[in-house]
Amino acid sequence: MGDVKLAFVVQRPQYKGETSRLAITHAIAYQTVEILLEDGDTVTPTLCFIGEGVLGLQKGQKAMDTYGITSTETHLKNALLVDLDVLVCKEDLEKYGIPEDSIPDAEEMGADKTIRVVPFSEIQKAIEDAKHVLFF
Amino acid sequence: MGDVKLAFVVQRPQYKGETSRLAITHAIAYQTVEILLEDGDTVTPTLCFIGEGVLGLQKGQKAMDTYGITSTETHLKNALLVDLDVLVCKEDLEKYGIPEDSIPDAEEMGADKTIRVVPFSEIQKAIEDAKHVLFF
Amino acid sequence: MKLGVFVSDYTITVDTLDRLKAEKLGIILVANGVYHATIKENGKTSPLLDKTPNLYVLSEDLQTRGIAESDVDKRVKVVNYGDVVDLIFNEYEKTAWL
Amino acid sequence: MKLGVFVSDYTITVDTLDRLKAEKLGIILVANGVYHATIKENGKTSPLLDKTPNLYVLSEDLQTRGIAESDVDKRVKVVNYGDVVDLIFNEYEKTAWL
Amino acid sequence: MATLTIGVFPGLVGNMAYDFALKLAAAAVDKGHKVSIWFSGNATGSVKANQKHLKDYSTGEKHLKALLEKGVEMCTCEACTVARGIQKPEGIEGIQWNAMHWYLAKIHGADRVLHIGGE
Amino acid sequence: MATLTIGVFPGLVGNMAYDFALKLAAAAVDKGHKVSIWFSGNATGSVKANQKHLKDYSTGEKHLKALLEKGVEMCTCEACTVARGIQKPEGIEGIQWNAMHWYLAKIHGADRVLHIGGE
Repeated sequence: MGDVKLAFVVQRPQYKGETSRLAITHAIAYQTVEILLEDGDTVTPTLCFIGEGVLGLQKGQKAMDTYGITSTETHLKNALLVDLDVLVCKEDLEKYGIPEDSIPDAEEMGADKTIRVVPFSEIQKAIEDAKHVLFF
Repeated sequence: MGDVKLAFVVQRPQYKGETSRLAITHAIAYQTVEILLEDGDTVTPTLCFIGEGVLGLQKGQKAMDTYGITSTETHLKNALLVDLDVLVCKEDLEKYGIPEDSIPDAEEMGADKTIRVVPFSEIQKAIEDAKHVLFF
Repeated sequence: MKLGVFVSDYTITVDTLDRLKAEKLGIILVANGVYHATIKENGKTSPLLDKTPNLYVLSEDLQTRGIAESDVDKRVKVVNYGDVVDLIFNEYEKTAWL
Repeated sequence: MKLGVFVSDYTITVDTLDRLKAEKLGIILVANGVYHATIKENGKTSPLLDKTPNLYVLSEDLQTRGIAESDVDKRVKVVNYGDVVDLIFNEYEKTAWL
Repeated sequence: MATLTIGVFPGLVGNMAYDFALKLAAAAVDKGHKVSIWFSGNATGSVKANQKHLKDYSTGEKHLKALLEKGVEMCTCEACTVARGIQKPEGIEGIQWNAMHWYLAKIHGADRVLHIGGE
Repeated sequence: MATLTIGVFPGLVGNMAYDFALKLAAAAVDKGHKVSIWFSGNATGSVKANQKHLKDYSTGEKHLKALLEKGVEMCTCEACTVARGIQKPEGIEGIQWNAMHWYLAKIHGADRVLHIGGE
């Protein structure tokens, strides 16, 4: 079947329930899925944040200090380190007044990818291009 | 300490999570609390439904047939049988177009109490009169 | 794309449905989403019913709540679990649970 | 009555806060409720901040999200868990978690 | 015959979206389709064996066992499950335990996916 | 010294309202107050012993044990707990199991009540 493209769309904020975080960790799992697939088969998720899903992505999170849990910031960096495409909706950042430069990157850890702030139309396209879409 | 009045306020619809149902079963538990209290001490909850909390109270529920669970209708009847005061917000029933006569009673089971459809002001008063208020 | 969207709440906290475009959009009302098919809030039917002609409501979830099929808006087709399976496989390519 | 209300979400799905009357109303912003103190949605501060002069936001929940205290609206007092305990016992008679 | 993969994140008892998922799975199997279910988040609590079937609570175990008998493949997110204190020997027999990539692998082979998020 | 009763319905791991409740309880005890906690709904899953403390998940057991040591009284709704397949011998030692009236009795004696609903 070759590659199967997926769109993971996070539409609820981080740090309430765990689902929005599980979106990131499930996407990262694409890296090890080959052990369960036939040779040549792959899964390629694109991780998209829209609506209130853009809340809780900012730099400087102290979740480990305050609640003893891995921060979403750390999970996002891990996503970049495994070369995931991560898209954040530009219109929604603007709506909530969140500056683009407050979004973390993983450059210091050697990641080639960065989180891309894109218009919603590009996220719509990722959803259209995907064989399946998963809303978190 | 004598009697302690409580207001249980259900503001979310039945049949999503279980909290709105647990509001009813926790209120019903007032009937047996005396075994844990000093003689003469009592707890008197008033069970109030407001906002979307008025959804899921209608007669004729088939929850046992469809999902194998006790219906909210049955729980409400049990509440009336143990003489709980049950108030439903009149303005909210009107807002959602739910007729007052669709609200169940437990007359056929011998209950003296009926569910009372009251203006919000009366629910506000129950909240004010209570020592503690629990929002479900 | 042909997208079948499941709506399971009456108050929807995400605006995804307002933004997503699909050549064919289906809305399947389940759980407390069934109230969109039956309630006229302040005398008005749910705006969700104007979004597409492809509207479905799950009969088991109406019955659970004591709601008669006669209370369902005429635009909405009453379906059961088996019908939902057919919708997923035959009418839509992708699904969304909002 | 003196009522301390905890708001733990940004999108509030209940209208209870609009209807309840209290002689003294406090709003304590915790969890994702902290965004009411920090976000200007479409340039406007949260309408919640106009409801009462007694506004508090939990510092631990700001830090968790990487939000600086300098981003908090000037009307809102930053408090920690210990302060919340004092608010519950000393400033309000009843609490509500919406 | 086609294949459906369902991902369930909301918890049994605590959320009726879970009940929906199980009923949908049963209906799909009855129509001859192949179904797999991934449990993550709160839904992983439902793989605990010996659930008491009280009438006031959504019941899980007997439905899960019935689905297993019908050939539905089920797997729980191991990390989510052990974080809740449930170890594999305490789980319902026949439900698999695996990492999150199990879900992605099932999705790879699926004709349709229904992902039910939320708590 | 005053008494605070906290009712917690959202589940550990699955909802940070639970984490809030535990931290608030600890802060109240540190200020010399007497605290009791009632677990119901999804929160009852948290009384299961042997929770694995993974960094990606809110941890419960060690916090509950610390609160028990500080004298916080805790009780789980028995029906909600057994419906989730957790039996008393599998629970964290020191947490009580009782019917819903336990909560009402604690509320009767409390100066303040914080009831955290939701799933």
